[in-house]
Amino acid sequence: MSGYIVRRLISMVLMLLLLTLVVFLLFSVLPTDPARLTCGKACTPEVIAANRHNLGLDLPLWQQYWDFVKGIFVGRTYGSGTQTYSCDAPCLGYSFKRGEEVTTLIKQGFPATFWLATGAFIMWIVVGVSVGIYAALRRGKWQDKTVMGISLIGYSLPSFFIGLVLLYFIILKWELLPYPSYVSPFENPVAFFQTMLLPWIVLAILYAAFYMRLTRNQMLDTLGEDYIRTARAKGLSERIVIRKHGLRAGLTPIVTAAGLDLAGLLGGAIITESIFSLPGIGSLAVNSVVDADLPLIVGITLVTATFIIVANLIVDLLYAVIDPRVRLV
Amino acid sequence: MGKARPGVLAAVVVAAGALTLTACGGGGSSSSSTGSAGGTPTKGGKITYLEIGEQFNNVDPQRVYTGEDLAFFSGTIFRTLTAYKFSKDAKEGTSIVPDLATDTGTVSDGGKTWTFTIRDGATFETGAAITCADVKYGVSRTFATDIITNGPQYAVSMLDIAKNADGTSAYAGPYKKTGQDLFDKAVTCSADGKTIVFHLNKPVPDFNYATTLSAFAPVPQAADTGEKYDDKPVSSGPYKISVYKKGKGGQFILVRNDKWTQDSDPYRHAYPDSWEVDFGLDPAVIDQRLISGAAADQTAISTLLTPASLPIVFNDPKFADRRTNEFDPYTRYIAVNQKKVPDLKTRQAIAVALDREALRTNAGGAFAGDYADGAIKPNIGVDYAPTGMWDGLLGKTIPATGDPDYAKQLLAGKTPTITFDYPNTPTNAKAAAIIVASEAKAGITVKPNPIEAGQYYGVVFDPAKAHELINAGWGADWPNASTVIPELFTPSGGFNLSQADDKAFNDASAAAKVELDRAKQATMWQDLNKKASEQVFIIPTRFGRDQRLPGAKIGNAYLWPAYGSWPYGDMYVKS
Amino acid sequence: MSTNSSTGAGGNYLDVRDLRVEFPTEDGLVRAVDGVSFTLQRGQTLAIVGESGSGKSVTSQAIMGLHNRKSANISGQVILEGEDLIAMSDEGVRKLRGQKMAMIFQDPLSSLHPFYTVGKQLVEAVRVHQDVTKDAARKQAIAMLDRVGIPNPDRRVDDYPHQLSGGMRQRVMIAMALLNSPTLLIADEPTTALDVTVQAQILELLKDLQRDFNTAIIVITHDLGVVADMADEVVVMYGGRLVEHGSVRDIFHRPEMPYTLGLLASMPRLDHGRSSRLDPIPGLPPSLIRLPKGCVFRPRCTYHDKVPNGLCDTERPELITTAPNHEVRCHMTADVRRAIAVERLGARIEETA
Amino acid sequence: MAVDVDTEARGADGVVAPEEIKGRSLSAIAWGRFRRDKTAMISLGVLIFLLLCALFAPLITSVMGLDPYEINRHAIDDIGMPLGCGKPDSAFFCGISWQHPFGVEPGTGRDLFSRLLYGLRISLLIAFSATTITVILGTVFGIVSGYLGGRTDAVIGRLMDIILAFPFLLIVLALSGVFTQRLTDLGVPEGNASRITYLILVFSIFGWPYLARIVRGQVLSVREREFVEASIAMGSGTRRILFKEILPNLWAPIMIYATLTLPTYIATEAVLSFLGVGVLPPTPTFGAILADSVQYMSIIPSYLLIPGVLLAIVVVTFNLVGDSVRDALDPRAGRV
Repeated sequence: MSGYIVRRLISMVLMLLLLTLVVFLLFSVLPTDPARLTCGKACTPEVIAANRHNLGLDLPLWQQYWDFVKGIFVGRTYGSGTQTYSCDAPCLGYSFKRGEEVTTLIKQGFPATFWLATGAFIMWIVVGVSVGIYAALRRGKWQDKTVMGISLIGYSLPSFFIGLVLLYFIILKWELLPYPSYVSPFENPVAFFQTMLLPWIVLAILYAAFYMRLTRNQMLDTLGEDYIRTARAKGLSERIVIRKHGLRAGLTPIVTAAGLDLAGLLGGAIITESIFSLPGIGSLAVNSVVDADLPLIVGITLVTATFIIVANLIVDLLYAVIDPRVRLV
Repeated sequence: MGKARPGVLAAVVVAAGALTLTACGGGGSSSSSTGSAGGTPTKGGKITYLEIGEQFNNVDPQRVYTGEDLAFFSGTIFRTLTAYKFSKDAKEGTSIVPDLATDTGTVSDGGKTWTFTIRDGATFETGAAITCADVKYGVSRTFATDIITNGPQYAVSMLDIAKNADGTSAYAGPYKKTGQDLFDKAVTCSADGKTIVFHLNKPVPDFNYATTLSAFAPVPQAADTGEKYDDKPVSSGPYKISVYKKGKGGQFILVRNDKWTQDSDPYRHAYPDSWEVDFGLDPAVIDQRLISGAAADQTAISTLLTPASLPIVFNDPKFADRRTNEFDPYTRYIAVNQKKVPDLKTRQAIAVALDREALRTNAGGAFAGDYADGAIKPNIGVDYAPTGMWDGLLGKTIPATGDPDYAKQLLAGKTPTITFDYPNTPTNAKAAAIIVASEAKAGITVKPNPIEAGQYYGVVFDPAKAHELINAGWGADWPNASTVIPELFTPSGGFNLSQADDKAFNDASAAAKVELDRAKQATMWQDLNKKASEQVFIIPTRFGRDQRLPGAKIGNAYLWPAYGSWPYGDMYVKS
Repeated sequence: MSTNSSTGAGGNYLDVRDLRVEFPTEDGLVRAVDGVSFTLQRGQTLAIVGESGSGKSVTSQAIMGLHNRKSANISGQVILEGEDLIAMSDEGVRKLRGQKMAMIFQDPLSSLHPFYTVGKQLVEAVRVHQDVTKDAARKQAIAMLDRVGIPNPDRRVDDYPHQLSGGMRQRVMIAMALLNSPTLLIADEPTTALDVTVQAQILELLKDLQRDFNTAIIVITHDLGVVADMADEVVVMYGGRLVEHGSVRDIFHRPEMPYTLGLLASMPRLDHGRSSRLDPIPGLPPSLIRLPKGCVFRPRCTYHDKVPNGLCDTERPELITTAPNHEVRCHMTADVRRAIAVERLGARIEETA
Repeated sequence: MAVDVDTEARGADGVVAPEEIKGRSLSAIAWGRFRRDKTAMISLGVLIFLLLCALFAPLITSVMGLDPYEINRHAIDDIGMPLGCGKPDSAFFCGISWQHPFGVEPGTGRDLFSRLLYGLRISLLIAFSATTITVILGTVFGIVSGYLGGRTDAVIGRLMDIILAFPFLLIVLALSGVFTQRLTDLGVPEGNASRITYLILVFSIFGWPYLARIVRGQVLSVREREFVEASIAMGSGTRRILFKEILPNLWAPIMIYATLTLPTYIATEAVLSFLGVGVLPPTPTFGAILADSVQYMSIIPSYLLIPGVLLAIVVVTFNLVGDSVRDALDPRAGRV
């Protein structure tokens, strides 16, 4: 087990390195010269050259990559002479556009994204799974058909459209909620919930719809298993059969999906965050693209990818805990 | 603040400027802004600014260069040697008064030497007295062009310091310190540190207008953190920064600077106790808040209304005493890349075919502005004269909807294919569609090339990447076309998107710049403006207008001609 | 047959009367079991044989009450010690399940829950019906594992099913079934998933247990070897119907229904016939949705011409008692049937007679 | 729950094994089930209708005398508002007339009905092509990694992990500029051609791993089946095994995946063009129209709602059909 984890961690690090390389190469060919972007109207070749040097863009690509990776582990310093900005490990780069370290920017963005993701996560797991089970138990009946219909529509609606419609009716037209402006739940819980409610709903709709079907189908598969019949043959009551024998086996696959989806969202929900102007990683990502803020884009990409990869590991470990047949070797 | 609103793309980078409304203050504009005046100003309260952008482009005094920001910071935290008078009257509002200096400066040596005396009792938020050295150091920072980016370059171009071969200054700024001695000769301080003298490389009759820019604001050398100074500059005004949190949901909060004294600063009124800027709000939401005017939003302000809100605000009498509808500082135009379209007739054909009427309608019709006939905007004053661009200058009178047949005639069978660069916003996409459609009528194929707003100028200023047509806008830095013609149409200019480089034109422009006879200078600018239109360096589309809706409880909420902005130093919260 | 067995109506321990099970599916009504009747005494073994789709398993699960009554129409009577299970409430049947009547399924791997240890599953089975502590239940479980011949059960008890061999798993299934010493045990293809030697052990085990607990066993199988080895009585099913019923001797030595003949003919000599399958009957089992109009076996029956005026095509044959406790469903006359039997299986009949 | 039918269906006694089904091809059975499913048939009808609309968009619009590109100055007032919109007393569905059933675009007066119709074309074009490529990639990689196993499998596995770890939207947004340019350099005609190609490519590149995983799993299970082992024993070539033995068993899951992927691609395309990535003006797309509508949300709600609802209808329809196909091919996964 521990040996397995070690091996997985190693391969994880390797994968992340590979990932950084891919990301790096991909973005080393952006249309705009980052150095040019750092200086505004009156821009002389000299200025560009200077900035290029400060950004380390005058170095060969492999050198840049090396510096970048080194920055992650031991930190690095930009610029030269009297004007140097040191960026401590883990350094994902320095955004000259915003005059901040990428890590700082991402840290600033994380809380909003975190609350958005976890809140929505709880919502959709509760709703999706319970309704899914309900549908499975009512299989083929009108309740089941209704649930499936709703869920289908649910995941068919483009989230940005749901978001805009809710924004228009709930906030602009009927003024049921105040205009979204993010506050930390510790500062002002009420305002926090008022702001987060719609974003949570928008995200939850999409995922809950999906989880309803997932849960339902998993449950149906499980309830069709021979060992369920055995459990009945033992004389167990239907409730115990479903609770003890059905759910555990049926919901195991949900763990995987849930883990990865949550991880994905922790990397920022671009649409939802932009629509409800949440100061999260998602909207940070969009702006980084709009500004061609290269270091920031690369940084966010890496962080997001890391979340996913780590989640993969965690899910696998969890799986081993839940399902004795899975052996980690 | 300087951030782009849908449709008002140019505001992303273009400099703000002083304007006079005398020339054409039509459109019921002046009447519309009378309401907010009157009543006696009272101290206290907080004014909230609702902002789309997620941070200021810059806060560093030497780097601020967008109209609204210049007005805001100059009115609150940066004192400058001279400043524009607070008044909504076009003439007064663009006249200069002493601020940090005791007078508006004395000129000698035929306009090449300017002297200012610094006021007693002026201090930084630290309590330290502001001396010549601080002003001098501030100015010197402009030369560190690798760190102090985005700011105006007037100090670099005007001060009497040798240039390198590549045209850059021999002085590399206070960080590298190369050529420091040259700078110390160009800007000198008296022993008592009260008097500062600027030695210029050629006569600049209106140098004391340039000194209104916060680029000439004092910076205590000890506190200079270079790049980082942009986050928390030291205040010399009645307020100081207490919070600056960037990003969506971020805030910028100014509180009173207790070291500041009214008698050391007769210029600023500093009525409200604090200012709050809320970043990263959706334009539609901002307008909605100002329109529905909830209690909290009655002391709120913002800048331009979105096209969608205009009908609501201007069709409803209840806003009559609040709404403003004035000329903004900018001329909207499409720069025509001279390098890519060398043939004059082709350039003229493009201009002739363009449906300016549809473009204007798309931008909001009369609200978007009046049809433009050149780079120089009428409200600049003496320097403007009609160029007649659409009234025969191009060979015949061109209707606002364009004249495809005449364009064909000019093309004489040519069917050019050109590309139009524009910042990628939905409204611009529609403008692009209009350009494509109208040029097509003349057999000209236009390919739209949307560019992410944030990268726009980074791309179009790169000669390798700029295409034939480039969407842009520009406003004068002060009421003299010396901040328009040379900037836009000569290689030495900072905003020469047209890639214009016409020997005769360059020389004429250089001459006009140093002409001391203002009347004579004016006619020279008028001729050059006409020439630029005739040569189709640009296709002027609109003299932009600007509609705003301040909160009901904001006093002195008039559009300040100086920057085409709110008069931040003059505004107050009605009790 | 034991005397102490409390017997229900008609003196039978188990009395299945005119059992019918139907599944409404989107393809139509599936008549899985159509009017099956038989009886069984304690200590006796009844074998139900037939091809896939003949309704064997459905019958057994109907007896256990494992069908969901919402999705299956069940009619007739299953009288266990005088109580009609069909009429009884779900709850009532549940209480009997695993206690008075237990079932062993084929493919023990999929029939045991992969997430729980053998012990946990056995303990659960004990505590459904007995009010005992976990430890007590665990002791019982271990004892039972030992009883069904699992080496060092006290360690095995904590294994997961996937850690056991096929034979072991089947023993665990049996142990689970016997925990509450049921008096009716239904074994559905108990040995098909196992290899020959293990099959033998399992069958022996079942027989021992039957002796000790005096259990009534219903064994469902394709495998005539198993039948010969265990059964006292045999029910032959085809197309959801009972087509022949009699003692083992009757079925093996005096078969009368052509289908039974087919089964036997397809079976090699008993002594080495244990794992033989019954395929070479020409044709396929009928669709339970659209049964042939006449005799269900008609399409595959080579002797229907022996019946006058095509009765086989028009009329369903009734179940007729041809000898004491020997019933057959066929239109042919008794002597014709016997003649055919001799003709088909002459050799074997002589040999074993 | 109707569990018993299932267990039976899979159990030794295949109760639900009507002999007339034996011999009939899976597709025939599936089609049989599909036909019996009312929702399936209705949604299929709607889908075909939509396809025809898209296909004959030019014809339809010209018959109605509409042109998606024409600037209709007459349809908007002098500040660019659709006639009747923007007044304090404006109706919810202002700007809608017999001539312009869905209203017109503020600022230009271009007809929305025809623009949406043309937008539908683009969406479907992209979605269909992307799905096709995705399926090809996914199948090939899935088979290869499932069949060859070993190192190949591992390598492909890692590749998939990396692709799936990327933040799709961010990458697509960030790279659109460069890669569209690259495509043009590679000879794809610049402008929409290359931009559409870009979208199709990114969709496929980020989409195939999901299918590949499914296919791989199938291949692994199929491999175990006797007949493959048999044919290996018979020494038949890998090629034959792949195409004769394995592929036939794969088309059902592939079909299911394809039908369920198509709608997600339609939706994603809309999201991307909403964020400004996608075809150039004046070519219309759902996303671009919705993006423009946002700023008018408060005064021309219909401008937001009509395109949005239409988009939703399209996606729902395709999902419904996809669902029914899944149910038909694999009844145990879906409804009874």
